[in-house]
Amino acid sequence: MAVIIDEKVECIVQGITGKSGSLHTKLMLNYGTKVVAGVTPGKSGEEVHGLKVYDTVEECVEDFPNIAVTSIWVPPRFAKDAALEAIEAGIKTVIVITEMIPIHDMLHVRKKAKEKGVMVLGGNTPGLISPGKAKVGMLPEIAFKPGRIGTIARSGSITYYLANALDIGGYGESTSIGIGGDPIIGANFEDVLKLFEKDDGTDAVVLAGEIGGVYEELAAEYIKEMSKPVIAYIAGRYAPKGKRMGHAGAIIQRGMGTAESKIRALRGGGAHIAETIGDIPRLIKENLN
Amino acid sequence: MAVIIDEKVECIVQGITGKSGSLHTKLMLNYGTKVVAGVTPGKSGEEVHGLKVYDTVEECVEDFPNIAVTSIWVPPRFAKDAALEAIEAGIKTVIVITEMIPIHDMLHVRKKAKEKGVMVLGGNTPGLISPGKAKVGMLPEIAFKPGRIGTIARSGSITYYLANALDIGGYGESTSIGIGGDPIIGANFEDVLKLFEKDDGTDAVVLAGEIGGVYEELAAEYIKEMSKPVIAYIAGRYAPKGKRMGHAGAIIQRGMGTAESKIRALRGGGAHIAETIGDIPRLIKENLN
Amino acid sequence: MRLHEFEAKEILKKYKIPFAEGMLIRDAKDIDKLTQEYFPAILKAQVLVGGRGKAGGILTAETRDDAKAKIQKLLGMKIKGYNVESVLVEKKVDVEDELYVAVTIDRLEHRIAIITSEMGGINVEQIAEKYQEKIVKYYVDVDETIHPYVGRSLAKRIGLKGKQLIKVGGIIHSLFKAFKEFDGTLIEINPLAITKNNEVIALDAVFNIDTDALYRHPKLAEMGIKPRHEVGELTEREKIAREANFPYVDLEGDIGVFPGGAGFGIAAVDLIHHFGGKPANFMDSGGGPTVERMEQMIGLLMDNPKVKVIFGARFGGISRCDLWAEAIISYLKKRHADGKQIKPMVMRMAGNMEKEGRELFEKAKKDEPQLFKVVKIYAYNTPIEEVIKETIRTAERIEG
Amino acid sequence: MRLHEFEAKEILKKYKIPFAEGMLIRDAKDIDKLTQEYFPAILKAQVLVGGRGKAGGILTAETRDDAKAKIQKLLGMKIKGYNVESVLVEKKVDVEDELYVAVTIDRLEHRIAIITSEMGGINVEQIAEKYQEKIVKYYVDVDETIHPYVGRSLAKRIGLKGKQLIKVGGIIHSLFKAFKEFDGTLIEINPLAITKNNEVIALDAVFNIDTDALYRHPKLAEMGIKPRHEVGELTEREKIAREANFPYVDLEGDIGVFPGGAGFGIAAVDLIHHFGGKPANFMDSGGGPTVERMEQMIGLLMDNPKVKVIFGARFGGISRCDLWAEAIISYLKKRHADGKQIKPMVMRMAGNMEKEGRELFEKAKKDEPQLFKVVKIYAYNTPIEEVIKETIRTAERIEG
Repeated sequence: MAVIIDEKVECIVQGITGKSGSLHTKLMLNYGTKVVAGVTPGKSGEEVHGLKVYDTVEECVEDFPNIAVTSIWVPPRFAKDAALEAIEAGIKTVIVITEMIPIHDMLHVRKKAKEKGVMVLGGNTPGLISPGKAKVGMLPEIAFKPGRIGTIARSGSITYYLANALDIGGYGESTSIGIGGDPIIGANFEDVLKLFEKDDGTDAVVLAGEIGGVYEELAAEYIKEMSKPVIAYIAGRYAPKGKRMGHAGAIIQRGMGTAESKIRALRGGGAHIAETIGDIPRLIKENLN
Repeated sequence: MAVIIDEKVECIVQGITGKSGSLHTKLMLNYGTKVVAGVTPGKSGEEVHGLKVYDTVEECVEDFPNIAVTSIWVPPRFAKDAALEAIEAGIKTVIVITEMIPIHDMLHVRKKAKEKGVMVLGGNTPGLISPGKAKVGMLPEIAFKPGRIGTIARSGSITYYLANALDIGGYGESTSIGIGGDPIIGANFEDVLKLFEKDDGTDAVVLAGEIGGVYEELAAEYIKEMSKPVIAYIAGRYAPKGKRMGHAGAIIQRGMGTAESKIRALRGGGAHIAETIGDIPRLIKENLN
Repeated sequence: MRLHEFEAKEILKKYKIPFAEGMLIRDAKDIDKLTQEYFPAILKAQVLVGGRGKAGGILTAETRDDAKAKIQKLLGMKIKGYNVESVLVEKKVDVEDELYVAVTIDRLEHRIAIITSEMGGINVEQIAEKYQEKIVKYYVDVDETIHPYVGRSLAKRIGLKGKQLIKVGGIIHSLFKAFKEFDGTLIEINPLAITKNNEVIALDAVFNIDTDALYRHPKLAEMGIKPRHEVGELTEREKIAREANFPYVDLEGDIGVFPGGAGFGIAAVDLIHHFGGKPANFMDSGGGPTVERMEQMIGLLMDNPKVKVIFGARFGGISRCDLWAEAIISYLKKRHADGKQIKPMVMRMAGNMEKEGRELFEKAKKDEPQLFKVVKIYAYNTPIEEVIKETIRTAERIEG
Repeated sequence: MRLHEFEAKEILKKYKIPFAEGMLIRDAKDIDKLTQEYFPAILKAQVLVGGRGKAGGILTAETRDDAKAKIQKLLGMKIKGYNVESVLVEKKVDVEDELYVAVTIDRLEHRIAIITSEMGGINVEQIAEKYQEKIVKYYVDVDETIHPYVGRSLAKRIGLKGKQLIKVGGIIHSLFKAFKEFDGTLIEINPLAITKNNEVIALDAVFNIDTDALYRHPKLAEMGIKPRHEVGELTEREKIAREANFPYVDLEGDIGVFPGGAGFGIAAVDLIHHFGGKPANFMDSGGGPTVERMEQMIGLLMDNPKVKVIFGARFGGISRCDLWAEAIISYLKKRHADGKQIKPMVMRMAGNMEKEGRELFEKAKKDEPQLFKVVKIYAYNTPIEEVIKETIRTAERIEG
């Protein structure tokens, strides 16, 4: 089993005619992902790796009513429009690969997604992979092996090193999910933890956070309710301090956002804290029945 | 009985320190309306006809939690804000006396009112009166006599002449309501017809429309369902034709908006059509059991 | 209020709507500024009314000399009562296909409606009636916005693909933005042409703006766009009323109508017809008019040679009887002082501040009875129908 | 990114936020332009960081001569690492009361938050912690707007009445508008002063704007506001990186860190510490960097005299291994050609386009073995921890 994506789930690529969109469509197809079409407004009539290119997501969905996942590879200034278009067209999972999307845009996408019950991963996510089945995004396949550990990370590169460490430790993944490294993202840790908690192909979950923001702190409450063990790693213990967002930031965040605050909250929620990524397999072994 | 307003309903006046607001507050108080306070932002501390002036509607509602009706007497550019403030503060009937409010503003107010279940009368309404009990707005009292006819009109002056004609014919009103003469108004005929249909102090309803817009045509469907007789008068049979709103107007309105279209629709809905305002009492007599 | 085509285009250019290259000519002398590269060209009379094409207001010129003669002819024309005061000269475009795009307010839905059709052109209304499926409507709440994908989706639904879909989608998105930002009541691009070279060009542009919202669009005033527009079709009296900012329409009859609000103004016209009279005008004082404005209103009727008698009515609501009385008295005094004839007035006054108004009249009558020789002011107890009938009888007694 | 106080005020003046009369002085010579009527005045060092008051960056001058000396002193100062390059001179205001108003994004709520307090000033954070009831928050969705009454309601909730309520309400409404229109991440007016004459004046103004949204605010570029701001605190290398548009922070150690994305960049710094090493920097290539940018990144480390060894890692995702290899090879060739020393590099490469990258390295090693004498490139089968440990050992072997 796996969450969100497997070899039967139909996907499209928005921005398929771009350099990255085109390259990774090929890599996704090679991996086994069921990419059925692509979208680039103004480029209908073209073909990319044998896939038909549409002007609008709407037309795509008319021709392939089972599309469940889209990934977005367009430049930052078009990302909001692309995501809203996909949500409006009824696609239920939207993977926003694009990074450096304006914050106000992403807040808008997030609101619309919540209203329509759509899961948005990203912006600035590497995507997700269910090893041996399918991947959406640009994750390097080499590290990911089929297995029974779910992983969730904010950073793309950390997602890869997590898988790498699990591989060394003899584990593999049910699904590895990047929720995105931008300041404002769609789904947060909790949304994805819920999927793994329900998935009978997942025995334990690894959560990798980093300094800044409050998503890790927010996840802690839900971890308390989970039946499966959660191993958490926080990057940035030695990071230079970022600048404060005036008094307003302090008034709103109330001390959250540091590595210490995140580790304290996650530990309080019952997560097992890994000092390094390499330490994760040991903690899995100790905490899996 | 009466609808919306009687001698026990608590009201406020927004724009109470203005010339019209102040004058008509006095007339309302004299008539018996339970005006409990007034609002003019920036003028707290003042008093008008013995009433306390507040900066915000919110404070008013804190001090007088039973306020059910407000009337708005502010200049057009402040009307949207005043109406939204009243709606947000939880007042359930908002009488917008102000005329010439920008159309986009009024659409906005109307949407918010629908969302919050608030009845908005106007813009450009003379208000409403339950003769012998209370009035909100600037209707001249002389014509209005207690009775069992409900009246609804778009135009203020027609409201007065309706009452005048009913008086001559030996009738009086349960309540006379102006829904407003501006192109976009809050409640339409149907919303008010429903109140009269339910009101056991009302035996028949007089509806006075005029050329332009589609509110009369929209009312026809509901009139079919009503148990009480409806007498309808449409002003503008001899009016010079207004200018067309491009092709778009024609495409959207599909022939509605003329005196003929309105009379045809209302007659089709079962309303009795009066040729002149003076003819209305005869039609009431013929159609009241 | 409607903008001229050239004004609409000036605004919409800032929203990147593609138009043909053009030049506005107000004076026949300016024709010499046209270079040969403008031709063949379309010459379009600038008037604030639709259907000018069918009325001969749109001509084609193959050469500059041809254009000269035709522009001169257009500048002397009247179209549906409008003087042609300027002509827009635009390079001719080879049209392959005509689309239709409009943004307006749907008063049934109380929402902004974007209307598009693959079959634009002058017959779009007939098409809309015959082939409803050719009209694509999209509704937006006034406090919401649309994103570019909505434009593309609408472009797709009227059969466009590829580059044209992108361009028309962008145009729809931009028009919506302009509509919101300028308090539009109508923007209509008809036709939105697809040229033989696959370019997209907006050939005509109608832009109507909510007059009541003009105060928040100083840019329009900077462009010289004031609520002065429909002057072209107005009679002298209508122009005076517009200057003074109250609605006034000349009609064919001999009874001057000086009512209160717009509603009863319309009803009064109906009633005069109903009882066999002929109203000379429609007029609306607006809510709470000043004494000065009401004096202007009466003056307009008194000075109209067609008017034999003036019917007046004030049912005081927000407009107070006392101020109404003050205006009439003041006007009559001035007219008398000017040595002008006072025409008969048959009036009725009731409502708010009626007592105060009546006192003013009584005092004035006592002081200057000569002003009131042919002026009657009834009260609440005389039905308005009786007042109108008496007005009509008075008119009939006066020789034309 | 943060705007200077004087820039924030320049923008916010267009939104009718009331500020004290002021003048910006960049050069000590300009002091003579100050007329006597400016005094007594407040002299404020313009630096892109909070807390300048406590750091001595805000002075009061009673006279022009007094001001001269003090401005000269300020222009030579450094505040928290920032050079003071200009001083804002503002007429002194007699403050009766200090309020606080801010608009920001609440990342817990994912909404815009308007924060107000009746107790503004430098201790507002402590007050917020101690007296939570003194902080009034109001949330708005990013696709919604607020109407003026919301400003008045918030003004009321922080205890204002009458004229002050109107003024502060208007300020709140305007700040929200500015925040939305300029893609703000923070606007903070602290204090918003009530003067002894009952005037309302915004004494300070902080305005942070989303750098990723700068492209849609050409007005800022016109004002000279580019993503060039925090230069004051940057080291030479940090300045170079900012020019080249990638994140870079100098640290205290001797191991140059050339990672992939920001996430592993942070983790790599942690790991080096964890295994007893000392990183010389933090760096982030961003997604899909160009070959040119990666060459600049390596160069920055090679040229840093503190750096003994470079740790490199590429786990190819959107950033491709082949381009990474190309960048390293190209850089090494150039450095060698320039006769500069190649410092040891311990690197690992895995992921997308790894095969292609490895082929590039093998060919280069065969063609120019001298470039790779102290350069090691491990593959997927060597754990990253081992690579880091070897890096640390390499550093230890090199004499400081």
